[in-house]
Amino acid sequence: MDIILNILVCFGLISVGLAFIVLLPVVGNLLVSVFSTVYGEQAFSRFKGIESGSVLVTPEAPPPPEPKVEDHGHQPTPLNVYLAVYGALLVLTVVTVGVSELGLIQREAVFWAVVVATMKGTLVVAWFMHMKGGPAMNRLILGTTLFFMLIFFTLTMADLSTRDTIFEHEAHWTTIKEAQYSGAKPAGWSAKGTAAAE
Amino acid sequence: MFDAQFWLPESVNALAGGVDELFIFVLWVTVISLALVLGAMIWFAIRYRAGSGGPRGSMPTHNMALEVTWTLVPTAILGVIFFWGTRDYAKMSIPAGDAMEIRVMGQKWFWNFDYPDYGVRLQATPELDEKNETEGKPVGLVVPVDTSVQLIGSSTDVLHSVFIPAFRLKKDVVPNRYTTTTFVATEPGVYDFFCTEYCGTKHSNMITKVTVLSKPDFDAYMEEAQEAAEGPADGATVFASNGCAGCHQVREGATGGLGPSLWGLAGREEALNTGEKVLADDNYLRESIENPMAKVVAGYDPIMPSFAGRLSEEELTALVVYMKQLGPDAGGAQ
Amino acid sequence: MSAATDQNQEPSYLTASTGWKSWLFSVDHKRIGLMYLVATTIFMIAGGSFAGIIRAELFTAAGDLIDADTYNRAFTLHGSIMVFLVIIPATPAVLGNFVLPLMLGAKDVAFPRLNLASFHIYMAGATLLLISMILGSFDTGWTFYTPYSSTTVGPVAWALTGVFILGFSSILTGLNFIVTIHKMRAPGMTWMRLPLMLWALYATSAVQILATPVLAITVLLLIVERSIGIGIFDPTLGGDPVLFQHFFWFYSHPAVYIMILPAFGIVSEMVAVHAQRPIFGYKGIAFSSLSIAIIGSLVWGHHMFTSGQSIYSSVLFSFLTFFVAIPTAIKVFSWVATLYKGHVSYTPPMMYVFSFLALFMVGGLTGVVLGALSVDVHLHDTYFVVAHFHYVMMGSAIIAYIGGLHHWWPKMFGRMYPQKLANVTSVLVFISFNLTFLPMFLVGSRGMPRRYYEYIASYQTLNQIATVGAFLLGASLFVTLGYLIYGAIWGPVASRNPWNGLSLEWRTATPPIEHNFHGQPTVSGTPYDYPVEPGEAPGEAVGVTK
Amino acid sequence: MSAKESTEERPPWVAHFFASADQQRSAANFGMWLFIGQEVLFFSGLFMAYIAYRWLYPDTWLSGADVLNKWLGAGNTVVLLTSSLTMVLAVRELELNRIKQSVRYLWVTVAFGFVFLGVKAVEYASKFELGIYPGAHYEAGEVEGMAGLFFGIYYTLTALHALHVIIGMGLLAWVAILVKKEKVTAENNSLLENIGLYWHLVDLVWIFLFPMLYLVR
Repeated sequence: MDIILNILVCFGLISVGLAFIVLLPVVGNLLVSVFSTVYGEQAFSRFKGIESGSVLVTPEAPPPPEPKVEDHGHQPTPLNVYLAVYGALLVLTVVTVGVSELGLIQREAVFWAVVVATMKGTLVVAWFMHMKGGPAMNRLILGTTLFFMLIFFTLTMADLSTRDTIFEHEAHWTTIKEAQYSGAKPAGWSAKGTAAAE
Repeated sequence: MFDAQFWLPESVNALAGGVDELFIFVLWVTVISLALVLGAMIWFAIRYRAGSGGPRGSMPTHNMALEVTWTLVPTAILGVIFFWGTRDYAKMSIPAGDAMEIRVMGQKWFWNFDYPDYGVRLQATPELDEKNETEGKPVGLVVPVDTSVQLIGSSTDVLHSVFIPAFRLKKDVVPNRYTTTTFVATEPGVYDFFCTEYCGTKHSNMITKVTVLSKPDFDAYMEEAQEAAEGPADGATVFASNGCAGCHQVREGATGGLGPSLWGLAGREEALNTGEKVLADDNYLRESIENPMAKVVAGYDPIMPSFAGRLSEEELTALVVYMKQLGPDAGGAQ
Repeated sequence: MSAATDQNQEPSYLTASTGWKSWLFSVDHKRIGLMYLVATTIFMIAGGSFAGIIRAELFTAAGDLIDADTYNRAFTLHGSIMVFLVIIPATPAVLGNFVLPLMLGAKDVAFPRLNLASFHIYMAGATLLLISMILGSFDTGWTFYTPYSSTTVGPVAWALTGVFILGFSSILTGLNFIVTIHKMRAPGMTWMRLPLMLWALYATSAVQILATPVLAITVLLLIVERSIGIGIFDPTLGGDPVLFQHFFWFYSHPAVYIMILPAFGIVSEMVAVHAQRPIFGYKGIAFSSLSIAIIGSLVWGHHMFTSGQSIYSSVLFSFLTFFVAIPTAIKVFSWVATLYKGHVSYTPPMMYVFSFLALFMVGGLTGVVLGALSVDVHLHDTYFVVAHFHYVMMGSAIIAYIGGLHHWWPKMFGRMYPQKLANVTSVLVFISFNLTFLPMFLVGSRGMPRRYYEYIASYQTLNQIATVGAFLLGASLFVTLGYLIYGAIWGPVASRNPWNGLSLEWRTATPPIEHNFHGQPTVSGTPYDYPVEPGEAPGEAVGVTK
Repeated sequence: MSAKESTEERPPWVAHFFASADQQRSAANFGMWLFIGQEVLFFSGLFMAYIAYRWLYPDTWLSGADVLNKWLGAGNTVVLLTSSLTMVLAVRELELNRIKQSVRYLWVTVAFGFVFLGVKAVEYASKFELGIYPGAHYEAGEVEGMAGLFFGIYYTLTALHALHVIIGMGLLAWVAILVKKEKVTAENNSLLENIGLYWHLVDLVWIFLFPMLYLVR
């Protein structure tokens, strides 16, 4: 029974998130119509662009033709900001090498390595790649890319990691393990120090 | 038109009860929604065609109640189909504790069935199936009726797939690990057994049968198979049961086939694709069986799988002896 | 070509400059669209002929027309050509390239040179695939499943490099479209006033950019696997073939949405224009395009239910698969609701909309059957699946693409094709399509596996009906091609706005001038503001101001 | 081209179909970020292979990581970080219209690229002597388990990254010449900015690649 139980627990999280994405059109409509009744017809005119038949009466002049013009005069970031970021990156590199020297057990080593690498990554992206001052759209692009990458990792690992939960022999390298017990060695397997000797 | 017999072969697997009902349920869902949607489409298209006098009035562009209903109703139906499918899938794929284990090994273009409880190996090459059929012996995978059977599949070279339509059962066999399916046959009889994962040239010939026998017949056949296993291995059956005939011709003057013809090979000079010539003596025959890539005959692709570790020493010598008899001077064994 | 000129005597883009150099190196998005049209049509004829060979072979139960190897090569090439060369570039590259800047009121796409580069990359990838055909072609199936694809003999590496390069062409097109839609909309065209064709192309481009790189890395790993043997997918070296299937389907399922989303865009456009009525549920259709793009990349596991994937992940993928069906249902219901109280005219594009709705309903709902776990175990890799994806890919994407061609043909060439003949042929295409693929549902559920060139005799009659239907379908498609070409060259000169559409592309001359608009058109309303009674002046929503 | 009159005088390098210089620059920047997103997903395939086989063969990954020379890897990280710095300074110098310094920084970045490739070559050479080849050709004995697979992923990941470094260096040299010839100026610097983004992406991939292959115990 616990198999079915923790399948359902795992779905709870995903389904709430996905339900919002799927019902976005309906939820969007609902919110807009509710709010527009409360705040008066024109409050959400920008969103409610479509009304059948009635030409949209926009109180102010038609939106300015030029898209929002970024300010011209943004002066390049000062030199010491870059040097500070560079210094931080070097320090973090030393930290990550140091952490690996501590000989933590595997799970923590992976965790700390990923944490430090992400910090270095955000530093480079925010300052060196001018994500900080740039348009919000860039953040959305990087966000969706990372979202898709995580989807790829998590769902594939969902398969790989749960293969032998029900049948022990469905684990990945069973045939290789069995071949190894019976003496025959699969092509790729190299026993320590002996392969070269043979 | 809308009953399971028309769409699906009769179901003989006790575990796959819900499959036919779910298939028919979704078939009805399809037919009803098709009727509704296409009916509405055709009716609107005719009633409101350009120039027709139909009453028009204001054209609604969105209607909250309608949009919410036609989002929630499909969600509900799909939820029902999902849970129904998952419940049946769990029932179909998790074997009972005491299930009888049969190891299915897929190989390029035929199947091997090992019965660890009886120490018997049945091979299902097209040649052996014909021989068994003519002799009235059960063909291919032999299973007892009304006993829970667990198939543990593995493959030796590429992906294959065990598909028995009558049992509603399908599972790929993968080279690097074992995959498991289970069934409980309810009706004695002979059912089709296909390979459904593309595996090369003879993918469509990699088919055999599943013979469901009553318990006493099954036990009798098992004893008979055990005696045959102890008897001296005779080269011809080893040749037939390991699928060699799938690629090599053995009759005089027969050409074609993916591998070179073996007629009159023993004692002859063979030209290799590296250009040199080699005498086809016992060592060459043995080596070509164990490690075919070492010496590839000119004009043939290097696709022969290696039989190292799969043929016992006794079977290997029997095979070499058999091949040496394939020639005009040695009386040509049959 | 007739020198249809604009009122202030500017030559149309067809006659602006002549000579093959001006075509091959032109950065005008309309010319690139036409070049894609010619290329995809030729490849469709090639892919279709392989389909003809397969169907002819399957006419009889015994494999007697061609031997197993040729058959395996025929279905592999049919699959690869149709997927990589025809249906993925078809709507986005041909209709998208031609129509997107016109609908946005822009002069050209954001990066025209990049647009031309992606066309030449597409041709380079196509030639590599054809070279692999000449070198004795490969027989791995369009899915290249390892370990068969990494161990078989044959020019697989050529084909894989071809697919690798084709991936880049589709990424660059997607990138171009997203930047154009974001940055180059006509003043006043807010996101809520974007025609639905552009919403669909926007969602398709997002999927192209986010899914195709994984195909590139998969194909690269397979090439390296075949050459150096790094063992990632090779079981003898410890690799896992099922991991390859995860890699491959992570791209290929979103690729299925790259194929169908533009078809949704075309149908939304054609339903509104030919019913002369504002689209029903604009926001519903627009956001469901985005939802499909997002959820489309969560569900690839339903291709691998029986492939040795763990039971957990099969249940998880089956659960996610049912989420994709909901936005699609919203779209279909909204289209049918758009016909309500409209002025439906039975023009050829509208006939294709009717057949699209019918075929897509069948295709979509058989997808639901395949999404349910227990039934998929029986139906996976049988002809039921073949029928399902042909209904969705051929029946919906290609039929909508042909409908889109009929819709924008007068704008492309300035001449109208014979409409009566077009109506008749569209019915013929619909009937022959059903004749070909309905028997496949039946033969598949009765257990006939996929990719068999020899099958047991009991399936023979149904396969014979399918073969007859297939050749009928081929013939009717040739008739369509014939009258479209005839119409483009000798047809009567088309008016500026034959279907009385309201979106910006109908404001240009027919065929449009080199840089589309004279002034910068502004938009102050939705492109679907049709009057209640036909004949009244359409809403002043769309005006071209200097 | 028909005369295109517009409010302010149009700089010559703005393409006819863009309404203004700002639109062209934001379009170029936006397009480049989409390309960066696509590159990230390209490398995500290899990281996926790394994670999958680390889950399946944990012991091989540990013994395999021992063989890799950690200090050369750390050296390479520092080299790439510095090259990122000089890249950013080059972009900054051009904005301040100091062409000479900007070109100097660009050639310094290219030099760092060569240093990186040099260190990579040293690493590969030391491995080839030990007989560590990818996949089936693996002969060296000292790593137990599926070593061929580990080194297969190692070589593919690092070689693909090195290829991207080479492409980056080619682009940098090309843009350095353009800046020198004033084709790329302070206003029209989106080309330099985009190449800068590409170089930072290459550095970003190495930042994640270094700890995963070399350090993780």
